[in-house]
Amino acid sequence: MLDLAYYLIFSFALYIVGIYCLATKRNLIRLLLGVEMLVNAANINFITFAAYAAPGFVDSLGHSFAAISIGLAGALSAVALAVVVLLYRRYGTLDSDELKQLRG
Amino acid sequence: MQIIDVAPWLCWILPAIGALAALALNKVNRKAMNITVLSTTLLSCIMTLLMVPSLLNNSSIDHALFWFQIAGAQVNAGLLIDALSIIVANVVSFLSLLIMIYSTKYMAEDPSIARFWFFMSLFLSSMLLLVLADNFILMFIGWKLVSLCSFGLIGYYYRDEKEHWIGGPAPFPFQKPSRNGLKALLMTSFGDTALLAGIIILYLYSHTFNFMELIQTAGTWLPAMAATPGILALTCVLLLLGPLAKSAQFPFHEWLPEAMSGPTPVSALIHAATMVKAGVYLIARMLPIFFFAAWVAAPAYPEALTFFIMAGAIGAFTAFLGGTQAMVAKELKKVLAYSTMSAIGYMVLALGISGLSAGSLVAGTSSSIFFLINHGIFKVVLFLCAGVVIHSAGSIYLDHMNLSTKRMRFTLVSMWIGGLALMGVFPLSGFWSKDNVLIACLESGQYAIFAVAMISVVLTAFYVCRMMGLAFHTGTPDGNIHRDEEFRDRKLAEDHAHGEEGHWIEILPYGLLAALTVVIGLVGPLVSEFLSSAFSTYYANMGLEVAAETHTGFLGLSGLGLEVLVAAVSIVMILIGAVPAYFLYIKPTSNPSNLLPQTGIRRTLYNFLWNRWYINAFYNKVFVEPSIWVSKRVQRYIEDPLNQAINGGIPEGFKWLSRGLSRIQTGKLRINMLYLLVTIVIALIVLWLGGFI
Amino acid sequence: MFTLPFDLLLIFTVASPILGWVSPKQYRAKICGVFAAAALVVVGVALFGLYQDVVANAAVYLPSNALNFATLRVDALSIFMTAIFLGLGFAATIYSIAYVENSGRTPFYFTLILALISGMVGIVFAGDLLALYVFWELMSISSYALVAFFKEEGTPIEAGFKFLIMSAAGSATALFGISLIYGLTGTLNFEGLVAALSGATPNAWIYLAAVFVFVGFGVKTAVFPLHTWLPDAYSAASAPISAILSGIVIGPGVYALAKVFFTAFLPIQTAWTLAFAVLAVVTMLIGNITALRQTDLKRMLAYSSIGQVGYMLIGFAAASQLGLTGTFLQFFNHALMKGCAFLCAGAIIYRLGSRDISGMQGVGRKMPLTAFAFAISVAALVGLPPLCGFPGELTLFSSAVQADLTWLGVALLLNSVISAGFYLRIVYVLVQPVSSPAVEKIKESPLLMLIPILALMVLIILFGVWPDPLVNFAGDAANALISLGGNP
Amino acid sequence: MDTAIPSILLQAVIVPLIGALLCAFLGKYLKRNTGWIAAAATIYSTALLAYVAVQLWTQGGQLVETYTWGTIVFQLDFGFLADGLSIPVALAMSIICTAMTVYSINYMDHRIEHLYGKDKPGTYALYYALFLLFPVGLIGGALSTNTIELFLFLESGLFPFYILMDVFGYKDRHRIAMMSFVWTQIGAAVLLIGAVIAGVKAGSFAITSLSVLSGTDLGLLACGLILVGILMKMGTFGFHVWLPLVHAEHPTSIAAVLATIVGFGTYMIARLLFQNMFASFQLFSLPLMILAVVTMFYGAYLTMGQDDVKRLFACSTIGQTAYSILGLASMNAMGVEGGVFYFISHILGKAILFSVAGILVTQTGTRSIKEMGGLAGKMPLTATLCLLGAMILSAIPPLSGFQAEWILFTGVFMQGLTGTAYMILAILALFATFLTAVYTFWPAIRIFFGPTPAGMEKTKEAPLTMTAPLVALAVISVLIGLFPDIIMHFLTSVF
Repeated sequence: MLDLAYYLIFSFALYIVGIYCLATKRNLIRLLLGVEMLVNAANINFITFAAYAAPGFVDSLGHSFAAISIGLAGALSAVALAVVVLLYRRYGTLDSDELKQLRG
Repeated sequence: MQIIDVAPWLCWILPAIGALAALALNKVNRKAMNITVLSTTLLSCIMTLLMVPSLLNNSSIDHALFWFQIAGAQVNAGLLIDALSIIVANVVSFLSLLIMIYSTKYMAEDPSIARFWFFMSLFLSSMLLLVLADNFILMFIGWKLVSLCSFGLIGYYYRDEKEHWIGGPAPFPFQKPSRNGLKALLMTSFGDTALLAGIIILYLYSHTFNFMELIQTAGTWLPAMAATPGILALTCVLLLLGPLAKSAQFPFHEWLPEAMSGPTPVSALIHAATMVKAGVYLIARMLPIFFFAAWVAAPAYPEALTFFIMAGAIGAFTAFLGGTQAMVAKELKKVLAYSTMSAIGYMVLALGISGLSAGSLVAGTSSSIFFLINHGIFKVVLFLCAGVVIHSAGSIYLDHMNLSTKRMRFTLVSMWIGGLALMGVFPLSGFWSKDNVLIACLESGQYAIFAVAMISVVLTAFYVCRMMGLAFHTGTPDGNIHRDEEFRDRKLAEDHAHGEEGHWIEILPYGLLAALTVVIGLVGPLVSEFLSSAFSTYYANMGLEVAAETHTGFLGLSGLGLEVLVAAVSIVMILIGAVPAYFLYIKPTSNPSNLLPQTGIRRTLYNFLWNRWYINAFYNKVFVEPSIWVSKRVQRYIEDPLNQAINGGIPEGFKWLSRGLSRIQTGKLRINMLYLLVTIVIALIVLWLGGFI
Repeated sequence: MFTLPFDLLLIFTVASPILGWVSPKQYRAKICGVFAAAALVVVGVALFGLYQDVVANAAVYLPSNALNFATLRVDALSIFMTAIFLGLGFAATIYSIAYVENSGRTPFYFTLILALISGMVGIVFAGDLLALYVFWELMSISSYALVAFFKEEGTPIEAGFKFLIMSAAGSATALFGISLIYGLTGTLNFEGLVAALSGATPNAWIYLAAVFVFVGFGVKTAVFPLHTWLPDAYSAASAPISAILSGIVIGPGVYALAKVFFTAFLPIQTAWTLAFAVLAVVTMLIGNITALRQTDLKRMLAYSSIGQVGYMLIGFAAASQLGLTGTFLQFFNHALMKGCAFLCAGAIIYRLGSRDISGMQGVGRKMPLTAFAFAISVAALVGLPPLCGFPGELTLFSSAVQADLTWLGVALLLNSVISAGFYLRIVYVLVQPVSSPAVEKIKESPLLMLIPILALMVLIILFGVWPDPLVNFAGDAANALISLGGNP
Repeated sequence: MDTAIPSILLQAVIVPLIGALLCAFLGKYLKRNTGWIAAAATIYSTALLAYVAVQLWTQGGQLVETYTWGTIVFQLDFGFLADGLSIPVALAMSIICTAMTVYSINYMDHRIEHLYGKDKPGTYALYYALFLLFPVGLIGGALSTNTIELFLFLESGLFPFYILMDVFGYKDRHRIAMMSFVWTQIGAAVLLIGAVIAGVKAGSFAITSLSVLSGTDLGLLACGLILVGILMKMGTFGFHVWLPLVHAEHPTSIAAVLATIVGFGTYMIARLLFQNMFASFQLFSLPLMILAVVTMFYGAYLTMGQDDVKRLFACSTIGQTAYSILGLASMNAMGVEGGVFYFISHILGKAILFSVAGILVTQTGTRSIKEMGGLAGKMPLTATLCLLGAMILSAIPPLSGFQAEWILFTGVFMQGLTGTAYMILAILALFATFLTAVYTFWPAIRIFFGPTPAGMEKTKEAPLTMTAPLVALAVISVLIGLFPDIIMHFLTSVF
């Protein structure tokens, strides 16, 4: 089994990529992907910690949390996609920078 | 209850009721109003007369009632009845009564006479309160109220119609009655402020406001006061400033000439006979305290002499100052006003004398009070006559008068009696009191003051003769008066036929008083003797026992010899003043304007005197104009910029800040997410720098 | 299953769309609205029963007191928060009945409101971070949908999307932080966290977890600089939703931060109190100063909410029982005041059809009751006694002084003065004489809108004049949290 | 002491509040007569307070009413204390409010008609309902027993103050309303900071527990903050920029009440700092005295330069409140008694003067003194009232100003004897009072004396409801002036 550190580095990296994606990308769908990445970074943490909780055992709490979290992320995505569709209908674009009616 | 317990209270409460009655009855019935006011005045006068018996038995009664409490003490309201207060109260109420009678005719046609009665009655009430009060606080109430009444009466013609202006003629400035009232109020207020400071300092050491207690306990509190050098002198100065302002003494004398814009009875009562004497009264009232400090206490406190030196010097100077100005005045009432200043200068001077040597206390005080009585009487005569004269002549300027000596015989005679008494001609009342003052000067060794007083006698003789001459005998003017339109406008509406004698109701009061002047003159030495004995008992009761009179007299003379000498010298002095005036104005041998070339030293002197020594101008330049200058600029240069900076600037700043900060809200989703990232990064950096991770 | 009130709430939530489908179309809005309102009342009654239990036992656990299971734990704080949620939710629901009358998708609207409230109640009932997160997502998703609900207009959708992305990123960040906590302790139960971490010497991971949790929950709380979604979402959403969002959706964020920081992160308290102090000041300044020159009425109120969040953070900085009392009290009062203000603003906009403040001159003369309630709520927001804003600010200020952070209290008062600058502007515009024909036409708000507005106004005055019961309740709530953290 | 009426102090505070509600609901129907409801409420409060005062006079001691307000988190009693300090102050303020309510009836009629035209019944309800919050705040503030309660009552007048300015004020009223709100709010905030610091550290917000901190470093801080807060509310030099504007542009009936609110700081300093934090407060003697003297002169010169009749009296408030501060700064019983006495006297005078200004504005239609003149013949009663007001301010007996002023200055000179600097300040201050006569009488003369300008011939006397309350105030002032024991009996019992 690999050292815990590698998993953690991976999850942190995933998190950073996700945030970077959110902070730079302008396509609405990509933004959703960025959010998914963030959630998954956390999920990986849960799985990893569950595995490393006690030698030879897997902590069920971490796994269940990850499973629930995936489900919740799915719900989120569903709502988000619905909003994106509505947005596209109204604005005719998927560029987030075009959404600038609200400012100041 | 004895009459002496009630009379003092009634004598000042009655006129107050009269004052209110005047307002209440104004719309109801004028006649009833006049009668009510006169009867309250009469009753008040009777009440003061009822106090005279206790003057004869030299008692000093203090009626005190609980008034109110202050931290750690209480203040009582009481009336003090002693020689000083009885004499002054009688003078006030008697003169008031006569002047009120005179006014019923003089002011009869005035539409707002209720206001006149109100202020006159209130004045009488507060003047009596001032005189009878047994403590500083109660006295001060009367003191301020008389100022207020004076304000109301000087500005009686508040609409400032041209005929009531005073001053001029053009190009010299005219002053309006309303402004003159304010000027009088403010100048006396300035003195009052100082007086109040003095009273308070006195209280802080003595813990009492009561006049009698102040003197009785002086021995215990004076050491504490004298422990700090300067305090006693400061108190002297502060306490004197109030009376000096009230009595129109230098440097506060400037309000009096312009106070003549009030109705003539007002000038007679307030600005000649009574209110201006309040200062003299108060100095006399406070005098024992400082006399005690300067001469009786052991060790003596020489700082207390400040009081007497200041009074003597200022009194003498004002006597001279007033005399010089009266010599050139063009308005009849102003001549009398200047002469009032001068005469009060005499009284103040005499009071100063009384403390300048250990032995002249009684002589100084009694001569001063004697002068006060006499001056009150004959100055009222002069003013009341002046009222009739002005009505008759239809002008306030002496140059315009030239009245008939035939048709106005009563007025002429009365006025001459008053004038001669003012000059101090034997055997009228003024002679005795003036000589007493002069003797007191000599006896206490104050030769400088004596000399100034003597010069003033010359001046008095001159201006009285000039005034009478211009008014009745020749009417030859002495200046090159600009007889332009403005000047002609100043003539009063001619409601009397030119040169007509006054109504008998008007003549009666001043006739009576002129007679009284003669009577007092005839029994002068007796009155003088009576006053000295009254005051020596008065002071003895206070414990101001002074060693037997040790002065050696002047040139080895004393007693009768000295009196004769002084009388002789003063008669000479009167002649020195009167003779030139007689030949210039009464039986003119040359035109007085010939004495005044357009330029030259005499012209300069004339201008100097005419412009009142430039003192008024100086005050205007130094106090009035800068104050106005400053007040106009405070708003523009301090208040407005502050307002701009704070009330305008700070909101502007916030607006600017708000504009700047709202740029954070870009509306771009990417930037928002960047904030999130940055937050995490900064948090990590801070933690790292803090050594936490 | 989840205690009676919560069970009821969930059942009603599920039942409401069904009811909507079966009910006749023309009455649908009214029926659903009344149903939702009635549901909240029933839940409120049930909550009172639960409150008796909590008073008796300090905390009610479900299903058991085991450390490693998802649990609900109901204590005084939970009851306190739930009461606010239900109360303002009820007011907003009543109000909505009038507001959404003409909309086609009425049942969903009320379902979403109930779901939102369920989510929030779940959060405050949660006994561990797992349950908390689950209900957090329930709340979040409902709120996204609600912001974007009236999709006919453009800005709600835009605002909803921005809100969604930011908030979801925040939730994910919080989840990341929670995962780190899990890794550190192996448990998510709050009592377990206290037990596991209280004795431990702080290491880097715990700080790291704190940062992620703070950022995650901070987004929902709208702490500077994570507040940028808030003005958009509040101003674009419909009035009752704005009221709920502003009044109570801040609550779960504050609650979650408090719950985590006063249990798991107590060992590193010294590090975060100062951070909260600084953030409190910056947040309140940003909120209040930016609000100064807003022209959109709802946007101005939205910014002022950010300022209010700053006030609430003072309790964190003070980190004492008094401070938390102040935070919860301020939260309660803010729910009343800002709820009322948003409802009034909604009513005005509903009648006038415009949000521009300068166009509202004279509205107060046409809608006097609404304007009066607005003025009262605004005065309360400034913190004027005897209105309910004052006790909250006083408590917070006292706690700051007590914690030797007087400057923080000074900042609070200074901000309340600054805030007067824009709050009063609204009042001033409303009392102006009528100047435009648009205003000339309008009339007083509909009764159903007026009732919740006036009810809230009365509460604002009532709790201002007689704050003691409320202060004590908030004090109990703070005590519950403090004692959970182990230092009573 | 005890009284026959239960909860008498609570009643005195609550009744105007109930009156306010009545006015709010009935104003629409009663229109201008709403004022009589308001007047009834304030008269009732005044009567109750007068009754308490009489009881206090005869029985001595003090009357305390306590209602529990906060129990657990904060120990707060909602108490009312009537003692020798609070009763005269509360009574005086209540009388002013009563007089101003009656005065308003005609004045506001004119004002509302001028601003909004006829037939705006709602505005009457608004005005009187808000106006009645002033007596609530002022009476309650004077009777408070803890700092939070005091703050509460102080602030309760603030919002009405804002709205009234905004709705009924004169020129530039919106900006000034905002400004006044912010300024007084800042003042209140600073005051609150001090009070809370003291309260938290002393463990109780009761005013008496301030004494726990007296003399400590913390006490000095709290004392300083409270003082600065109060000085801001009192508009001393440096903090005064709001006062002339706010004071001048308010409807005059409110301006009179504002003078009361401004002067109320005197009471607060006496109650909070002098009575309870003396050891800390006395360190402020010299700076406070200097500030007071500067303010007196500044206020005097500022006032002298004014040509606007309302602004004139507004500016004079700056200097006049500084007198009271001077008295308090003298740190002895006489000074404080004088300071509080002067405050009471000043509000009587200022209420008269402001109302006279209001009468002038309503009757002549102009505010500029330059356009006025000779009005004494047209409106003799108003002229008399103006002069009486001027007499109160410039301390001319027999009005109350004189008694207050000499008592005050006795205290100041007592401090003056302790050092040369104090002495110089005392004498300077006394001469500043001389300027009062200049800036009150001079304008009075310009307005009422002299020839009547062309446009003013038709000016008439004001109706009786406007003058009668002022006459009553003047009579009260005369009574106090003649029998200062009416005030001093109470004040000496506490200092």
